[in-house]
Amino acid sequence: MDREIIQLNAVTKSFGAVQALRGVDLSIQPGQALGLVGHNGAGKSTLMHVLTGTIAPTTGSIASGGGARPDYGVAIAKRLGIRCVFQELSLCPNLTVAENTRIMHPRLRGFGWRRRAGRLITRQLDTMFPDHGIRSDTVISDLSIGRRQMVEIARAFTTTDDPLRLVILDEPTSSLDPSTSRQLLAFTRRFVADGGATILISHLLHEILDYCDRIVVMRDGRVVADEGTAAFDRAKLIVTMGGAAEGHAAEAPVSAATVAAEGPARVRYRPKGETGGTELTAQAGEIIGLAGLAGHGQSDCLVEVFDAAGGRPGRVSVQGPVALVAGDRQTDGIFPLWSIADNITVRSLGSLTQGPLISPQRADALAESWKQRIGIRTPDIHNNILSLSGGNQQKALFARALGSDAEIILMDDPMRGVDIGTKLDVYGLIREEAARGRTFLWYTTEMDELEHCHRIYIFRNGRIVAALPRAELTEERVIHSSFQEAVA
Amino acid sequence: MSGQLAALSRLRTRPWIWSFLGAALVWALAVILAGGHGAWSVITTAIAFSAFTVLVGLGQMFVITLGPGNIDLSLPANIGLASAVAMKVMDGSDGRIALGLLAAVAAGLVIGIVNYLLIRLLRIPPLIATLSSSFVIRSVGISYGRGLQIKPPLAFADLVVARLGGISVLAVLVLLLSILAGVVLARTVYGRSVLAVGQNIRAARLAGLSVRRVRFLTYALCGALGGLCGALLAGFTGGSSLDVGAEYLLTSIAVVVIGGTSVAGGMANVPGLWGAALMLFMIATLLNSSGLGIGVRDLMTGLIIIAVITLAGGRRSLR
Amino acid sequence: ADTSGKRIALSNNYAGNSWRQAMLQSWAQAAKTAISEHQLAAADTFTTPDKEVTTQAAQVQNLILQGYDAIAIDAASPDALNGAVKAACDAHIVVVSFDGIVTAPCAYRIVVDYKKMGEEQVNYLATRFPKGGNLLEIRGLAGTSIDNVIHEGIVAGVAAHPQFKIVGSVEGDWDEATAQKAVASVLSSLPPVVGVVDQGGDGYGAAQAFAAAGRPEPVIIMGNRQDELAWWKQQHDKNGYTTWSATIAPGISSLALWVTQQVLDGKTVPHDLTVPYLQITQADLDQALKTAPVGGVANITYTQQDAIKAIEANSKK
Amino acid sequence: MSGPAALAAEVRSPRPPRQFNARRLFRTALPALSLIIVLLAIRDFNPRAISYFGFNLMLNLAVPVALATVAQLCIITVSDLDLSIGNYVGFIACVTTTWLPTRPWLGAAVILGSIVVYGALGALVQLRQLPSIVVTLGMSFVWLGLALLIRPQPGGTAPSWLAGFMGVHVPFVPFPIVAAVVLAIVMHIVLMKTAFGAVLRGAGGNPAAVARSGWSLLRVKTTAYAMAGVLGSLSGLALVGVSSSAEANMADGYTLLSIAGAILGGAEFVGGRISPVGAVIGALTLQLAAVALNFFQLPELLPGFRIPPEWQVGAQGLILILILAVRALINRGEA
Ligand SMILES: Nc1ncnc2c1ncn2[C@@H]1O[C@H](COP(=O)(O)OP(=O)(O)OP(=O)(O)O)[C@@H](O)[C@H]1O
Ligand SMILES: Nc1ncnc2c1ncn2[C@@H]1O[C@H](COP(=O)(O)OP(=O)(O)OP(=O)(O)O)[C@@H](O)[C@H]1O
Ligand SMILES: [Mg+2]
Ligand SMILES: [Mg+2]
Repeated sequence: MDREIIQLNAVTKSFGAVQALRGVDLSIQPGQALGLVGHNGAGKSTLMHVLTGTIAPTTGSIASGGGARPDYGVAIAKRLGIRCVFQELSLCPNLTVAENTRIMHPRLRGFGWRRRAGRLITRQLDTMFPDHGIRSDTVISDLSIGRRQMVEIARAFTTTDDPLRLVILDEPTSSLDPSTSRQLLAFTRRFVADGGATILISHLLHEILDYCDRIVVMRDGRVVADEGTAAFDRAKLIVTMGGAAEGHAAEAPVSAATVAAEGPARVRYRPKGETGGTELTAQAGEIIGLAGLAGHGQSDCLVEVFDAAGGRPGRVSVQGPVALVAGDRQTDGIFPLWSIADNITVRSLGSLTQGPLISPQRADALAESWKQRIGIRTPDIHNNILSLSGGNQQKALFARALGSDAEIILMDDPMRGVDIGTKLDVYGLIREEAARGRTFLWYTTEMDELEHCHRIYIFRNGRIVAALPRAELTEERVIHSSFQEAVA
Repeated sequence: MSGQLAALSRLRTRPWIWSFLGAALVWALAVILAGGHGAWSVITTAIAFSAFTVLVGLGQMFVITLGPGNIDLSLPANIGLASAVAMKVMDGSDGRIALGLLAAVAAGLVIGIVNYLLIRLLRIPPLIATLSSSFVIRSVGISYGRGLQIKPPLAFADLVVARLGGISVLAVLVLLLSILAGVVLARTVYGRSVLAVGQNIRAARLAGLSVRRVRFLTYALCGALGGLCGALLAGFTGGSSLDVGAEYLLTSIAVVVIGGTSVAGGMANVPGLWGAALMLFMIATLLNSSGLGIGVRDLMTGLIIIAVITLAGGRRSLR
Repeated sequence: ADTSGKRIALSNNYAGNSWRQAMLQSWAQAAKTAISEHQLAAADTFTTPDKEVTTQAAQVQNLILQGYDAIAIDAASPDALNGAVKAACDAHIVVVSFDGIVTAPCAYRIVVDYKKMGEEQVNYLATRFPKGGNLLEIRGLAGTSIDNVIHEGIVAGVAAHPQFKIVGSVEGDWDEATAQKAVASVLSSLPPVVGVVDQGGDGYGAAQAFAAAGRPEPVIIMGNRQDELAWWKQQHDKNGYTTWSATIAPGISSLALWVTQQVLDGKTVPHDLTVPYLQITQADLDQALKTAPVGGVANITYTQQDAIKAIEANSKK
Repeated sequence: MSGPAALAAEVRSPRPPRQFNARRLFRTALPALSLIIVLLAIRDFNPRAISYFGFNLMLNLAVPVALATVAQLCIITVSDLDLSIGNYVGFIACVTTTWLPTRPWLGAAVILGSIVVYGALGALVQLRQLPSIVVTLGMSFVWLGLALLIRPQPGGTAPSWLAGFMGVHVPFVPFPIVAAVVLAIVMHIVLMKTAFGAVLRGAGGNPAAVARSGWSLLRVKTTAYAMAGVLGSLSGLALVGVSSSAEANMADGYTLLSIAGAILGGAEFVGGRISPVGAVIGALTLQLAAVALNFFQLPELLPGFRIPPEWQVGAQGLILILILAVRALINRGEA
């Protein structure tokens, strides 16, 4: 067996009162596809930051190639050939795809660097995502979040003169649609087969089970299991992760019959420029799924519905207050200077006032109760929102919407980065709230989640091409409608 | 992830302490230089003058908190015009003081609203919108006031310079106003919305806050405070003058940023305004009475500002 | 020569105070007379949006393009406009500067003897306080020539009367509010002062600062603003307060207009004309107050005859 | 692979990326559009101005402004702001007129030293994570104080080579236009085209990401500030070349003008979004807007009409607003 690429011994990391890592041993060999799972806030991202040298461990040591590395840091990690696609976007939004590639490679300079960088990244994108449709001279902020993620992933695999031995992918698939995810994972297999190593972090357990040789499970800052994939199945993984949620797992998704699809429509929506065609409608108590490939008009639909709330009915008519759960939390969701509590209560400020002033007690009570209900892992809701792990930030956004007075909840692929246990809890919560009369419009890229919906609208090229009742929902029909034109 | 988040978030709310410390230090130096004379009167004078700086600074602070690019450069012109409006309407008569104040605030309010409309309708950066409008306001001021210095009614002038136990009454009122502003920021829907918009305008909109109304109110508020300040300054300096606001272009921005308000928006700091205003006045006192040449004095002013901010340290990024 | 077809422009860099307003009014008054008497075809004014010297330089360059026959300038800087002034001269345009003068040799300058104005302030105080005492100096805008020359005059005056000592010096920027704040900032650290020497226009601000600090009013040399004069009179009526005022009359613009006309007329005019500054003594106070509009400045407007006389007086030297 | 993934190749990308580029291109063209509007207005008021001689006169003072604007742009690139550039230009002008003609070595050494100070400021801002606005605000007093120490009264002379350079007669194309075009191209290449410029802009857009890729933010900021120092020095030299003498506060207005020019040219305060060409055009536009005002008359409509003096300042503002309104209209029509 080869020598390890890098090895962590008894690494701990604490952020003030929070113990993010409590003594982790980990060693990574070439030719290995390692899967890393664990609940939100288990310490996965922190561990990856230690591996790439962007965070120094509080205690513990790092070794590589047999020798200890006391002064481990970004530069050494780079020399060792360790790359990372961080959970939060690490591209410069104001630069083009090619320029972002150059940021990573000091080698790309001198005359014609832009062309070389463009070729480098385009070739990598072509290899990994044959159908990416990304031009290397496009500015990152003009790309959808999915495409940005593709660029960042592809960039991590490009090489000039420095070595490339280990690529860490921290929830790379959370903003990718399923087919792109499959392309990525297939590529990582090839990369590993050629002698590289990968660490894949994902809350979609099937990805871990299907594509990794070895699985490390983390819980509360510790590694609680580290074995070959063969030793696990889905159920066992959930249990190992701390699977209190196991009980729900078997629970049946909603059945269409539980809701009386009657009464006036709360939401009516027709895409821009459509006169005939299918109209989206939603009544009180309904969970409506928006499906189709990423970027085909689902998010636009949600934003239009959001904007139409309180306005005159027209092409889009909305009756009742709305709240939105953002999927792209960095740009659409969080207020980075604020505490967790402030982030949760911002949508409900109007109803938390006593006289002209907001009551801090009532605000805290609201935040605290939702912290409990949705299980945000933090010692104190007055901590800064960025002290939360990615998944927990997402939960705070859920709490913001569900804790508000909104009758209509718009969800823009909101489960990105949420761990499996919480997901099941949130599904339950959504069902419960729907039963109380709330309406949900739910855009999701995960097939499984559509099972929780009463009715599904499929979007393609900004149009609604199909409406399926829950009973008629099958993966084939969704895929068929999503691709109809190409098939025809 | 740079660690020590909890400690940091405490530190981020603290920079105003440094401006007070700076003010105290400079004050001590000034008193030593004067051989121990006038220690108390330096403080009372500084407080009296700081009232105006803080008043304008409050408006500017709300605007700057709206996020990068938000700034009101029309304040000096606004103050000048408002001073003329106030004095003309008061017309030297004690009975018309309230009317004059109201007129000045209304003038400022209109200016703020026009600023917002320019920003909104022409979709231009606030910097350029308020710069352009300041030119227009200046012309309105000249043709309205003809550059004449109209005297305030006696009662008004007395009120503005009145002191109780050495402390300017006006400063106490402005202090109350700043406390109110602090409460508005922390505890009202409007104030929270300002902070939210300043951090992430898109997220604020999607969180259901009415971005447009918030921006509108903020520019209007800033204008109105400028108008109020213009009227008070006319009383304080003994007459209207179109130039009376000139120094507040830089000063209003300086007290906001030295006071610890984030120029990137989303975080405001009310006590810091007072600390910074006092500090700037103390620096002027120290250097004006030092007998040094103007060149050296300017040099020292700059170095002191940089020294204080360097000691105070800045905010560190979170992740 | 016939000047009835000539057009002149006034380049001005500020309009926001009473002095400048009076200056513009005097110009307009003289211009109206000149045009109605067919002495000139036009005398337009141009004001820049800021006080910047670079803006004014650009303005002068534009006026060249407009084809004026002459440009009268109240300049923001004596030297920094020289590039533009030289370009004007090269285009055979007559340039006459006043108040804020330019040093380019090709231009004409109508100046007040600022140095003397500074000296006379101290001389006056010497008559009031033969034993001397402490003085506070309020300076103008730092780095400008007028400020420097007046200051030099004051320094020379103090040298001639060594019983006086300047114990404090602040920048008033020729603005009342600024002067008030600057004086207030130093007052508490100052020993008693008997007099305030300044550059005109900031006397009232200084008086306000002394009053606010509860200190006895020293003899403050006044400018020609109505509020200064009114304060002076009020104090005089109350307790016999007496002082002296020295400034440049805004009406100098009208003199500049007529001098320009004379140059265009082909008369020989010396490049440097010195005119007396406007002084107001206790005896003139009531008369001066009568002519000064409320909130405005005491002023005189010159005629063509005055200009011819001034040219003759300066040619003899 | 079969099925969906394979099919995806044909149907993905509902919006071809090109469409975005067209909008972006239009946005980049906006500053130039404003400039054209102003030029047309000037031609209408005073056809004589649109000539070799006219451009020389109208624009030679725009050269130092444009230089100060691109200096400011270097700072804006890294998401900072410089409130001291105007006073710095004034300081350099004082140094130039005081020492360059008689003691060129001393003068050159002082200018070089000042550039080093500028770079050190960048380092300070980065090391202590200070708000650049406060630091440069302090520096504005420092530069002004130093300038007043060197040159307590206005005056001095420009070195003859400098005056000669700024007054050079290029055949056919007026010198200021040549200078502006060269400046725009050079800055465009340095900031937008070189590999190094990409890192600078990246540091403005997402400093953490740039640091994670192994770049030293300290070096980046120092470089950006030092570049601003170089360009600011050039601005001071150019200003002296045109005006042939100096005073301490002769360029105070450049601070605001440079920010306004950069923003008018399409730069954003934070996020490293800049346009060097736009900035140069923005500076020219601001300069020419003032010119347009001086020429403003409506001979056909109101013979002999002139803006009364008290409204001339306001007219300047209205002209700016007008230009921006036309821009907004066109922008809206297009969008
Ligand atoms: N900068 C920080 N300051 C304080 N606490 C932090 C910081 N970064 C992370 N933490 C805490 O450390 C713990 C581990 O966080 P980490 O981001 O590693 O979790 P994770 O396993 O990646 O979770 P997720 O699946 O949600 O991404 C969490 O409790 C988090 O709140
Ligand atoms: N519904 C809204 N509520 C609050 N703020 C909004 C809203 N829509 C847009 N904004 C904010 O107002 C600013 C201008 O928005 P935008 O350019 O979308 O104008 P608009 O509203 O579309 O204009 P129009 O009135 O022409 O439709 C942006 O900063 C945006 O975030
Ligand atoms: Mg994570
Ligand atoms: Mg809209």
